[in-house]
Amino acid sequence: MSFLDSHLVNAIIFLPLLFAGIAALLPGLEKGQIRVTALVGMLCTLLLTLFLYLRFAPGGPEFQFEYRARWIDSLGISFHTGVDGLAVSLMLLTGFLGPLVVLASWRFIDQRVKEFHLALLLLQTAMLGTFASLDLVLFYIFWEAMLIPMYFIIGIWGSEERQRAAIKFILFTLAGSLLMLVAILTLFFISQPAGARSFDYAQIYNSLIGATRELARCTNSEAPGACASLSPLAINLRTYGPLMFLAFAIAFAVKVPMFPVHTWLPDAHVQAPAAGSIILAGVMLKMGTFGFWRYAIPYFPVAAREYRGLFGALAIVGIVYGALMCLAQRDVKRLIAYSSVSHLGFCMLGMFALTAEGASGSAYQMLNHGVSTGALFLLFGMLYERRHVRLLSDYGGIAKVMPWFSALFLIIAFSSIAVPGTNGFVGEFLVLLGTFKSSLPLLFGVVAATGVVLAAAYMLWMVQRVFFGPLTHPENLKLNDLRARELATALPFIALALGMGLLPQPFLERLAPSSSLFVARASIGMPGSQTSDQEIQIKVLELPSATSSQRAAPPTGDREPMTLPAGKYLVLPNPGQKPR
Amino acid sequence: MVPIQHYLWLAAVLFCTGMFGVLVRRNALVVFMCIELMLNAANLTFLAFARQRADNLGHVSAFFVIAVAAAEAAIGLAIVIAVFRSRGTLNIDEIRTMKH
Amino acid sequence: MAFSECLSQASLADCLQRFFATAPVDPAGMAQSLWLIIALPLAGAVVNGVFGKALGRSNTNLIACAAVAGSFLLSVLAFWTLNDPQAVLSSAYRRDPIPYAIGEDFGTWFAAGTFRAGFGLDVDHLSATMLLVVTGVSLLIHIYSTSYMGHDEGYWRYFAYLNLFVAMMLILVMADNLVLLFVGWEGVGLCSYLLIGFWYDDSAKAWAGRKAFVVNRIGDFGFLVGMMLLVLWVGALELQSRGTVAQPSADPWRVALLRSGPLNFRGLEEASRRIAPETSQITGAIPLDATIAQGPLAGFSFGSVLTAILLLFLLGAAGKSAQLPLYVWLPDAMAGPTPVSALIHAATMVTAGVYLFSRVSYLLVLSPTAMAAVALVGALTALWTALIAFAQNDIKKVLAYSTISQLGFMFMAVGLGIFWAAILHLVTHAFFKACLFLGAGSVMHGNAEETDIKKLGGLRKEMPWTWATFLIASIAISGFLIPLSGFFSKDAILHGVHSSALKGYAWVSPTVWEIGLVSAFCTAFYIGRLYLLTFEGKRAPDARVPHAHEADWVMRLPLVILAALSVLGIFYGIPLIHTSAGWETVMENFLSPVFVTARQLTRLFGTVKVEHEGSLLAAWAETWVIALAGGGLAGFLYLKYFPSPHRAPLPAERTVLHWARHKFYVDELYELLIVKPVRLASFVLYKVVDTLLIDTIAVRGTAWVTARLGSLLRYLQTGDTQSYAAVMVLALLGWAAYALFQVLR
Amino acid sequence: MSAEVLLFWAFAFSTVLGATFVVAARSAMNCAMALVATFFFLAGIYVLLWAHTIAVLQVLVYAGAIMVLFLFVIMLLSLTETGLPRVALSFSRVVGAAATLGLLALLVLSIGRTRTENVPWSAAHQASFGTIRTLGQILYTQYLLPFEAVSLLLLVAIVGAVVVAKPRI
Repeated sequence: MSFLDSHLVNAIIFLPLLFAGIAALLPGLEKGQIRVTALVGMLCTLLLTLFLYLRFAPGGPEFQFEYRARWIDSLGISFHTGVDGLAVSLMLLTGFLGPLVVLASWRFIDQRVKEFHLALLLLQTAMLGTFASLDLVLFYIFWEAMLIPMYFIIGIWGSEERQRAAIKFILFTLAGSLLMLVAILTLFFISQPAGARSFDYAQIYNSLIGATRELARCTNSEAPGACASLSPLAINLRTYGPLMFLAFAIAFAVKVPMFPVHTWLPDAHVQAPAAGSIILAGVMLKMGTFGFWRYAIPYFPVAAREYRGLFGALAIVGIVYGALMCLAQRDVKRLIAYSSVSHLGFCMLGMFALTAEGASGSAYQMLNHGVSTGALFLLFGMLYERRHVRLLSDYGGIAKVMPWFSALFLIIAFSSIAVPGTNGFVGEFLVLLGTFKSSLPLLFGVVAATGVVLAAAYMLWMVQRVFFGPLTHPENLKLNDLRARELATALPFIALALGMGLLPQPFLERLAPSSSLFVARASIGMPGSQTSDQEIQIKVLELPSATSSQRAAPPTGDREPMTLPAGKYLVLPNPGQKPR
Repeated sequence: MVPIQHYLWLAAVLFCTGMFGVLVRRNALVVFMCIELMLNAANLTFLAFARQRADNLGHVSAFFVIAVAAAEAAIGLAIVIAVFRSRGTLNIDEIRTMKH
Repeated sequence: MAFSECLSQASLADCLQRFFATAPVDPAGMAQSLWLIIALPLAGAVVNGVFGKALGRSNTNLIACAAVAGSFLLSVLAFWTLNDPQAVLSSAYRRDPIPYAIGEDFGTWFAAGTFRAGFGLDVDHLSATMLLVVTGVSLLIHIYSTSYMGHDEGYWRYFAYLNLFVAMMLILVMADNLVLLFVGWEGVGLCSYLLIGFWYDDSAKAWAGRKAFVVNRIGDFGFLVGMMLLVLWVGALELQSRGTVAQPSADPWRVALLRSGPLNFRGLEEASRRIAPETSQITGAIPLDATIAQGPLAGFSFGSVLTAILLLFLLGAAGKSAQLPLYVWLPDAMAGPTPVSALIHAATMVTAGVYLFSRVSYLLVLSPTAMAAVALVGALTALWTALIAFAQNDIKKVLAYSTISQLGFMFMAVGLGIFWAAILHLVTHAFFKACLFLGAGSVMHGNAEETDIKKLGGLRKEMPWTWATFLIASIAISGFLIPLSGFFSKDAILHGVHSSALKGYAWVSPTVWEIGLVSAFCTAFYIGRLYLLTFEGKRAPDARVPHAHEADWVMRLPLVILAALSVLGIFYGIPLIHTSAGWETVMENFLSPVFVTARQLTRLFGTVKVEHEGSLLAAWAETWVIALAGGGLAGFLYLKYFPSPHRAPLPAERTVLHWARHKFYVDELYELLIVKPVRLASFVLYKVVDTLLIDTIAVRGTAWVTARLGSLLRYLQTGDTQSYAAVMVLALLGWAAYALFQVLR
Repeated sequence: MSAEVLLFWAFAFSTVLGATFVVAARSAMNCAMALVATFFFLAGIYVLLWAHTIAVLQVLVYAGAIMVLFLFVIMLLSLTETGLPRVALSFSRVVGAAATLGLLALLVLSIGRTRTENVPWSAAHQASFGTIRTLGQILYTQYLLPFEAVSLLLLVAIVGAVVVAKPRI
């Protein structure tokens, strides 16, 4: 593997950090310089991510562009990065939003410009790192690092209620992620024998496969002796697997956000500046779905299937409930925020359908939502910049004075309604198809499909109230249409919304291998699936120049399935069954 | 030949006296002085053992203790002055800034 | 062989025959350039939408019309090419090539798992007919619009939308799979939304647009779910029939299912061939009532699932084609510019539902239940809206309800498997209804946008051209006085309905037939009323302008052409061609290759039994009498209407009129039953669940408890240094004691 | 009863006495004075322990520098006779005092219980023990880093003191 391949991902991750350093050295009064620096940094990152995306070989190994360095050997932590199809797509999305976010806040942010752009760049690094990290500790670090800049972006540059919103945001997310930390540690201790423990994503997964199969066999068969002879690891999984799954799931569900834990989102969105909303909707919410996809479900397939009905139902409730919420809103940003709840319901539903179509659709829907909702927030941000009011009743007849703006907004609105030909349709269609094909009850699909109607209802209602009708407010009479800079910010979104709707194949090709593997891993041990360990094992780089021969990474390439290092497994107290 | 216990006893007494002072006196300055007493008790122990084992390291430690004590005194007294400026008193009962 | 030298050898008829049966261009080349038909209007839309304002009015008009004209010419070429015997489509789904069809697969659109959806265009006689109608009528209406919208400053938006609509409609017509068809299906809905709300600064008009889109979406929901179920159905069929054939891998249908997706029309047609009644001995065929063994549909029978799918499609079609119960959007859609009403809400878009069912005719004929449902919906709609049309005074509203009612006729035909008649009526209706709408437009144009027919009247002399064309079109639709195209197409439907019986639903066809006759009567009546009040009699006293002015020739030309077409349409409706099966109308003969599978299946399952009792002439006479009666009644009531109604209506009549005028309060009913509850539910949920339960009780509650606990702990924090020190000492003491204890032990 | 023992008892007694004064005296000035005395006596004890260098340092640094600093402060703040009431009883103080006494008892007890014979005095005194030379050697070779660290600490302390004490620089 060439130097470029092995270092490309790290370069992408840390480039924004580098530019943050440069920006930090600039004098705070030189707002222009700072903005340009941030813009250049984001653009370079975008170029690199684009390069990475194009260089990513859909047919190749699951994880590509890996880089692995020894970090904290004593704890089995290594600096391990790499991307699969989903990660690379989401990184592209992140990189794509970066420069647009800077442009979007060009005029709007005028105090503490330096701090703002530092926060943006740090946030970019953290988000890219979260997608790229293949070590649980590394992932957790980036995951938490994400919160801090966002907290400041909401809390400092937000609107009137910003403090409350920021605190609500960070408390919700932290509450979840602490549970996740506990689960990670438990996993670390039980999944591998003493002395051979590692936080490496792949190693933990591979060491769980066998036990998962045992457990699946035990849960699938009603025979009394099925669960007689379980390995200690399997017994642990049986007792604590559901708990750990829930811990992960709650952490991610808060981020998604799924139905009962979604209330931080509207507040955060309403208060955050346009840039914050764009990143929040565009990337941060995907962290949740990405987490489910990457960690929660593959690590605990049995538990996940156990709670499948629940999460599927929550997803559907999210779809319908979110849409209904939108109909009840008077505040445009709140409305868009709730529409996110509805859209991400589709992502979750597709994921828990556990079918190739559903998974691909879900992954594609992640990208779509990033583009469409990001664009909605961006465009409304432009309006907010002019009027500084958010209520529907403050607008009306805008189309008269801002025709271009209205045209763009309308296009994006329709892409978020998922009109065929726009990106939204492909995602929702695949999700629905996957749901119908899955073993979930048909009713799930039908109810989810009603979201299509409701989406049209609330979106067009908003469009109607904001853009059409007579110009009722005299303030709106003198609004000027988009400037060149704003047009340049908005057009990429339009292009992507239409491009991803008409030619989705390049994107889907890169997602397909990941989604099929995801399904294979999620349905491991299910009666239908005949996947061998060899197929679903995660093959990654060895730890370079391993001094301690125990902690050898699983074999790369097509060697025989790795044999887990023999050793003493930690056996947690198991009420009920005794380990043999 | 004085047995080492005597030295240790002395140290213990000094230490406890100092501690007593720290705990009961209300004048910040006096509290400081009592802390010095405690430090000296520690020194004494070091030296006693150094003498017993004929090992110079005890002295070295004592040396460091003195140095640190000097620094501590300097800072502490500066704080005392600052506090007195702002509060006009050294009565610990009235200086409760740790409570928020 | 050139036409002239042919004449020297054969008779004129043969030469014409041969001339029209030889493709002017290479069929393969035509197939590969089908995309141009769509691309032209699309390009026009983009250019006009982006640069229209800069280009100026005349350039915009030119571009818009040129784009549509181009695709019209291409459509003519495609149509012509189809007649060539060597225009065959070799579909991936079947071994033998399909005659009289050309098509091209332009690659995969999106694919995931085992699902594929492709960019494939497929033109057979059905699509070709639609192509001509769509592009032709659009061209005329574009030309008309250049004058009609001559003073609107939003002209560039208008033409951009109109071009976009044409493109979408063409996608709908030419798509070779359901997903791509759905693109056009929703695309036209989108365009109609944009065009209905074209004058968006009038909120009522914009709301009408939204209503149209949302109601359509309700239909599309059915369509979408239907598609999903259809995918499952095909999958189950493939799986189940796998065991019965020799080697599945050699079966082109199975291979193509994976390569080109399950929703391709040819694939569905092939699938329908795999269904056979258990009596037949076809190898690899599955009986209709076989239960599905595995998959999500396990437990249901193929037949029942198919019926469910078709009923869902019916919901979709009802949304798009404004049938019961989703017709309510169309009358409001009249808020748009009149040419738009003519094009979208009369001639093309609203017929999409009819087209859809004709497209999947082979599936429809497998389920008598679905057919009965379609027929009944059509019949009820036809009558219902015809009754409403009685009492409407807005000229466009009357035409709108008449459109819905005519669509009802088409659904009747579809429901009883007389697809060709449905298409025939679709075509003729496109001509005369477009003519009527454009006429109405010119009337409004000449009378200062006056739409109330009670305030018009006596226009006959003032607008002779409009009057003539309007009269012809009215006769065509109602069959009053002399039979014209509409008469024959409608009669083809009624006759077919009368002479065929649905398997298991024998009562349907007589019912539908009677309702049809009544609706025909109503049609003649309200059209007569409309015509008389508008053009005959004297000018209404409270007219806006003393003297109406005739439209300029740009607007007259399309009127004339459409009127001519609605006369010439006759030749499609009369049985001229003699085949083995007896006399066939041109349309039936022309469309027969499209519905060949449907016919076979009908025969195989005996879904529809056709017994020819009663001659065609008798039926004609019957219908004509009814038409005359309706028209006569209208004449009796309204011929002397102006200057003032010479008599007060009877009480019974008044109540009927009152209800009809208020459209039987259907809108209010929906408002009460659907819209209000949803709004209320959303509001209550927001206030109760979101704000109260989750945010206040759960979240704030937790915060509150935490705060209380914290303030309890604060009491330990005295902030007194010495007490902290005391604690330290205690700890020290403890440790020392422990250490000592350890030492002593 | 050798001179050493005699001296030890003398020094020890006066040290404790001084310490008691420090804790008990009303005015800060008296406390400081008593502390100086205590340091001197302690220095004597150090000498008995053959820690000449440390004894000298004790006198120079403690009794000299530090205490002078204290006196300066006392005078600067003119706390001379503004004696606060010595002790105000409070729960924490009582507890603290009790704990201290307990600790004292414990220490005395435990020290008494440690048996002498297995901790004998080291062999005869070698000339180099506790001299500046030896200390210097150790400090500048083996403990150079801590030494430097301490010097740094002192520097920081000086700067810090200036910053804290001065109202504005």
